[in-house]
Amino acid sequence: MKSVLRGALLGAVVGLALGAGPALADTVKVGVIAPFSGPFATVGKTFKEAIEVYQAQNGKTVGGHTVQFVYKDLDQANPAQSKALAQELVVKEKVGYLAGFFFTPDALAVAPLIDEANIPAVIFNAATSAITEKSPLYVRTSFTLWQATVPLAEHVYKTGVRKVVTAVSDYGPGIDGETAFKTTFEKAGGQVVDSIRMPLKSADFAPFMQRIKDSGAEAVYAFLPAGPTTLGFAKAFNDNGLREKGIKFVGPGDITQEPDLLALGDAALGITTTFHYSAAHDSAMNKAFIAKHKELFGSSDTVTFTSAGAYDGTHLIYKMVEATDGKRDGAKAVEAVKNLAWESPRGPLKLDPASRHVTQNMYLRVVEKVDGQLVNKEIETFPNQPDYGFKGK
Amino acid sequence: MTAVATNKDTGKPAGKGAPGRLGRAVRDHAGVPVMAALGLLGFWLFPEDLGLMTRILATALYVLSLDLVLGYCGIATLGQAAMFGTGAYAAGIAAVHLVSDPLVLLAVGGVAGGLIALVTGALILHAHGLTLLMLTIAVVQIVQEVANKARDWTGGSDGLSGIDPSPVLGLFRFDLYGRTSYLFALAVLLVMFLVARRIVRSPFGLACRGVKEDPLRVQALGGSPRRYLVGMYAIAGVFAGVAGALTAVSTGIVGLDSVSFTWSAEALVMLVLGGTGRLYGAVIGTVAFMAIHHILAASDPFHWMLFIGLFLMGVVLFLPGGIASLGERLSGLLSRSPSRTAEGDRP
Amino acid sequence: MTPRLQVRGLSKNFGGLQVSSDIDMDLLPGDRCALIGPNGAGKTTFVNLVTGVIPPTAGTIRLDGEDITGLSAQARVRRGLIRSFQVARLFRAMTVREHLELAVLEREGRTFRLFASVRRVPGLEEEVASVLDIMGLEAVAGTRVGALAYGQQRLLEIALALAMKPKVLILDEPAAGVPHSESQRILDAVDRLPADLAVLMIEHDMDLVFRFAKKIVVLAQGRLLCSGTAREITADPRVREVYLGSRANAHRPS
Amino acid sequence: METVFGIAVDGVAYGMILFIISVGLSVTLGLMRVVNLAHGAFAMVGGYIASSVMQGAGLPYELALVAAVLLTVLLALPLERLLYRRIYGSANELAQVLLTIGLCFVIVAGMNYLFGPTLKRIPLPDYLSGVVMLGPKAISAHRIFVIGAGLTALVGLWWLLERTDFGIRLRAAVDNPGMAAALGIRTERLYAATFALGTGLAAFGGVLGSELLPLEPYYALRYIVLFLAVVAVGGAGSIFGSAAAAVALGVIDTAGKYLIPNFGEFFFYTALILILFRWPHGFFKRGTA
Repeated sequence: MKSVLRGALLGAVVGLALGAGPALADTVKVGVIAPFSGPFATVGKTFKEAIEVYQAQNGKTVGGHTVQFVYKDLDQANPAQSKALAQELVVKEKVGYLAGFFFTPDALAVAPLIDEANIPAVIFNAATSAITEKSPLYVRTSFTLWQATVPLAEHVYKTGVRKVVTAVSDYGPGIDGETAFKTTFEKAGGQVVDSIRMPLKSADFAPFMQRIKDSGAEAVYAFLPAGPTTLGFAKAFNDNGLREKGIKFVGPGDITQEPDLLALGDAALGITTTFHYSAAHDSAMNKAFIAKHKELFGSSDTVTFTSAGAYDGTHLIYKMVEATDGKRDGAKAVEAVKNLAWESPRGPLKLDPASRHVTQNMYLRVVEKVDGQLVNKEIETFPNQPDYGFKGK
Repeated sequence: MTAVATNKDTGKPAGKGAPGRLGRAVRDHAGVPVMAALGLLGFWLFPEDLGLMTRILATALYVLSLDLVLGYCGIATLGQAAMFGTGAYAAGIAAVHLVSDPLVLLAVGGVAGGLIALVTGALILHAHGLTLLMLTIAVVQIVQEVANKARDWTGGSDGLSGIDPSPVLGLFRFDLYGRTSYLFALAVLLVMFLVARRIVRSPFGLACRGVKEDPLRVQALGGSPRRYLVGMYAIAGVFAGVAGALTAVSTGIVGLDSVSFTWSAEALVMLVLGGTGRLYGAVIGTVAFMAIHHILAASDPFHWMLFIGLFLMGVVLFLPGGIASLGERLSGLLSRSPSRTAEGDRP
Repeated sequence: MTPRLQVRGLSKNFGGLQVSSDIDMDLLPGDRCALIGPNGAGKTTFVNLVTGVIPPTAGTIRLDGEDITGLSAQARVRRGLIRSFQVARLFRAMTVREHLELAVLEREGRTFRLFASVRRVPGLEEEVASVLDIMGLEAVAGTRVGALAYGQQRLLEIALALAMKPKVLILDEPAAGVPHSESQRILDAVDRLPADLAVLMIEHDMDLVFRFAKKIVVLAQGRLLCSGTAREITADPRVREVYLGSRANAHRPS
Repeated sequence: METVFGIAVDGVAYGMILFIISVGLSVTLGLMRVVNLAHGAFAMVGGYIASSVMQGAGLPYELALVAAVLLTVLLALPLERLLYRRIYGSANELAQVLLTIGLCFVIVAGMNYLFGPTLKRIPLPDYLSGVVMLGPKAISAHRIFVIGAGLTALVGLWWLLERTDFGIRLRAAVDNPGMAAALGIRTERLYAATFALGTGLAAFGGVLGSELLPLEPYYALRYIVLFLAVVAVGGAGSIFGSAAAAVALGVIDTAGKYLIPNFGEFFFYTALILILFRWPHGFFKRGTA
């Protein structure tokens, strides 16, 4: 009895803590679901900082409506929790937009919910092509593995490489990358001599390196989730003499994301990637973005592709709020932006009306040391790349 | 790995004419109605938090399943998510390809969870201690890898989506506000709780508690400890499977996280926080853990780990029976009946 | 009359060591027999061989005429060959009543009933009550064993054995660790065991042995030395030799 | 043949790294019967200390390694006094698991707060950062160094536990605490010393292994299953067992990943299950150090 009573008390406390905060008049709320704790906490941080930079540059109101962001922590891929959080945001916080989503399953989980509530979900990261097919209310400002990989594969072929081995982490995005590379490269006339899918939890990459070596490939296309695994892979690549053998190391740009470059150290030198954003991108808008970021947060070391996704996502949300005059009508909001083209820190962007995914420039980059600091140096641009992985309905 | 909790659900009233028999009987039978009342009160008080609260209820059922193995059999496992996830995926796959009735889906999940527990339990339950712990971990890792590889069926790391259950009993649609989900989950939890209580008070439950204390002695009584362990492991698998199916039905998606080592470990943490070997300890632990997580994560996610870490250490050092034992200690202090403290006391 | 327990030529070697050799023994219904011998005589090995904990090297064991030599320990228990433990092996967190319920349920093979309440198993409460009554444990029926006095734990050991309706009961030092003043209570309890039961008691305490046993078997160095009534045994020079030679050992608590 | 040689070299190298990090856990678990899930956290703390004294104070690698071991032990000893001492004994396993996992969470949160969530490096000195050719097989100099350090630790521990007064008293205290106390052995000190040994080994492994298991705040939780696997297979408390288990698991993992990379995880865990079926108490039972 007593213990049950305690439960009730606890419940009451929980309720009070949760129920506080009356809705402000004429405020459009945006619920952001992202990892703010756990191993991927930096992602949430980059989202939040980019949003704040955007608001500092463009004001917190649009068309007379205040845009307020509400953050919810989802530390790992956990679709059930994602759904529960989204439900809370919609029902309790009465948000007009959902945003964020680092992992694909977390984004997929809210599809039925946004359909029913008729609110748009702006995906800042989750990069599996198929997501936007699941609901007409998804809009995505990041990239897909297909988008980054197709130009890379074509480029690799052009440099004269004919034999490539793919090595990807054994999960959705990795398999997307593998398929995209294989399809494109073989269409161009090259040969993928071995496709290795590495368990996500691998700590030692030496055996994969041996396999890559034995395959006789001239280059390896690799994709792993950013963080310790990429670091381990890059180190193993050097330690096992693959670099000395002259094997090229290429992949989508996640593997050399800016926050990890410091730890990767010289092991990362010479890795060739294609990606939509580099903090070192040379444009006035990017410089302004970086400068503002430095001003607000003291450092811009963590600015990376997730920052760009959130920054442009915020832009889209502002546009949608403007178009619907702050009213809650997801279908109308998406309709209003689905042909939108705009300039972003990463370059020119345009939404593709069918996939509601950004068509954007892909940049070929090489990791180099500039002023003693490792950066992703852009050396070539592949303009206006669509999401090649979108199959449509 | 046993022996944290010393208080046991005795499963029957103490000796005839013992003082407080009436009080105990009242407490005995009031537990479930009180839980139901609190559940409904929550529904009425926090109509906007039903999504989270539904998750808490489903998780409570999952943690309850762990209590059946750990609290009543003394099996230390870090692989309970194998059963939860199997149930969730089985229900999810059935929902996508075969049926959509939520009750049928729960049954599918329960059967799947029970079967995997029966098979793996029969294989590994001869071991003890660290070896058993490692075996349970290995099982959950293998199940997760199977789920990851069978992308055509499970969606792999993208998760299994498209689960769209039909209205409960053909009457109540799963709505946006989560009202149906919540009440459905509450009803399932209460029914399963009653079933679990029935089982732990049955002859079988009594035998399992004997095995937990001393398997060799049970053997000397003519019993077969291994059969009890495997039996209870399979029953707990059914419970975990139903919990997984309930999560799948109420959220409409199943992810690889539901068969992870982490999810197994979290269940253990929640259970021990609440108190093992009591059943309702599992419910209390889950509610406390998830509610606190929600509050802290909303204010500052970085503090969550620090807090839960300190909380865990505090419980181990100062409240070895878990939160649930707090009530028992208080009632022990209030009514200092000497015989009571010695008996299996149920609050 | 068929002996309840018939042991013939029972032997056990550990490596080269002969720990039991060629032991014969008959227990008839109603027998009250004591097995004595100095430390290291092989009493524990003998009990373990008979109860099936370890397999014999040679010999046969029959229970009510049936050869049980090849059966597992559990199977022997289910046929009614029951032992109590020298050091109380009880479930500390369970009550006295629960112990007896479990014993009865095991005996009747009802433990796989998942949805029946222990309370409502027909006849269970009566049977448990009668065992409690015989052993004088009613007052502590609801007490957890961890909180029980040691002497009462020993009584519960015997009660458990009784609840299993044994044909042959082996009491392994039932009074070990119990103060001499209380051992009478244990003996009283043993006296109340069913008359047709064959009881074999392994005991060091000679007082207890003489009060209890009609027949005494002496074991020394793994061999049957002699057997007979209390008077015959005390008069036997071989026993005196074995015992007086190691008198100090015989009374050391084990 | 070259392939087999390659697998063997990589597997043994990986195994030795696993050994170095896990052996401390085997010592605390086997000799003190403490399931110390915070073992990885101590390894991580060692790594962070090495990283910060190298980059902050400019210490060379070797000194940073020593500093990391000493400082970690210094930080851990008060914890032994305040926390671990209350949970010694095998009756407390669940309490041990909970307390140490709680401690682990606190350390993770602390490291996250102090050093941030990004990866931290322990820069290698030049002589360790190159590649050495073993016949046709390239292997990093650092791994060879780690193998050497592992072998040194193996021999050193064997000597310490089997041949010194400390080892004899420790084993006596473990086998029969009451008797040891009666003989005037001060078990409390002995346990504190053993705990210090365990955490010191953890820190040692954390620093040396950081090339393979990179430092970040979740290190403490991420690899705990791996460490437990080594101890379970080796037999808790057995030094040679841990070494054999680590090398066996290293070779199995390497072979699995090389031969059937797409099913590497299955291979590893299935092998683990089979090994534990065959040797349910590990390769070596405790006692044979």
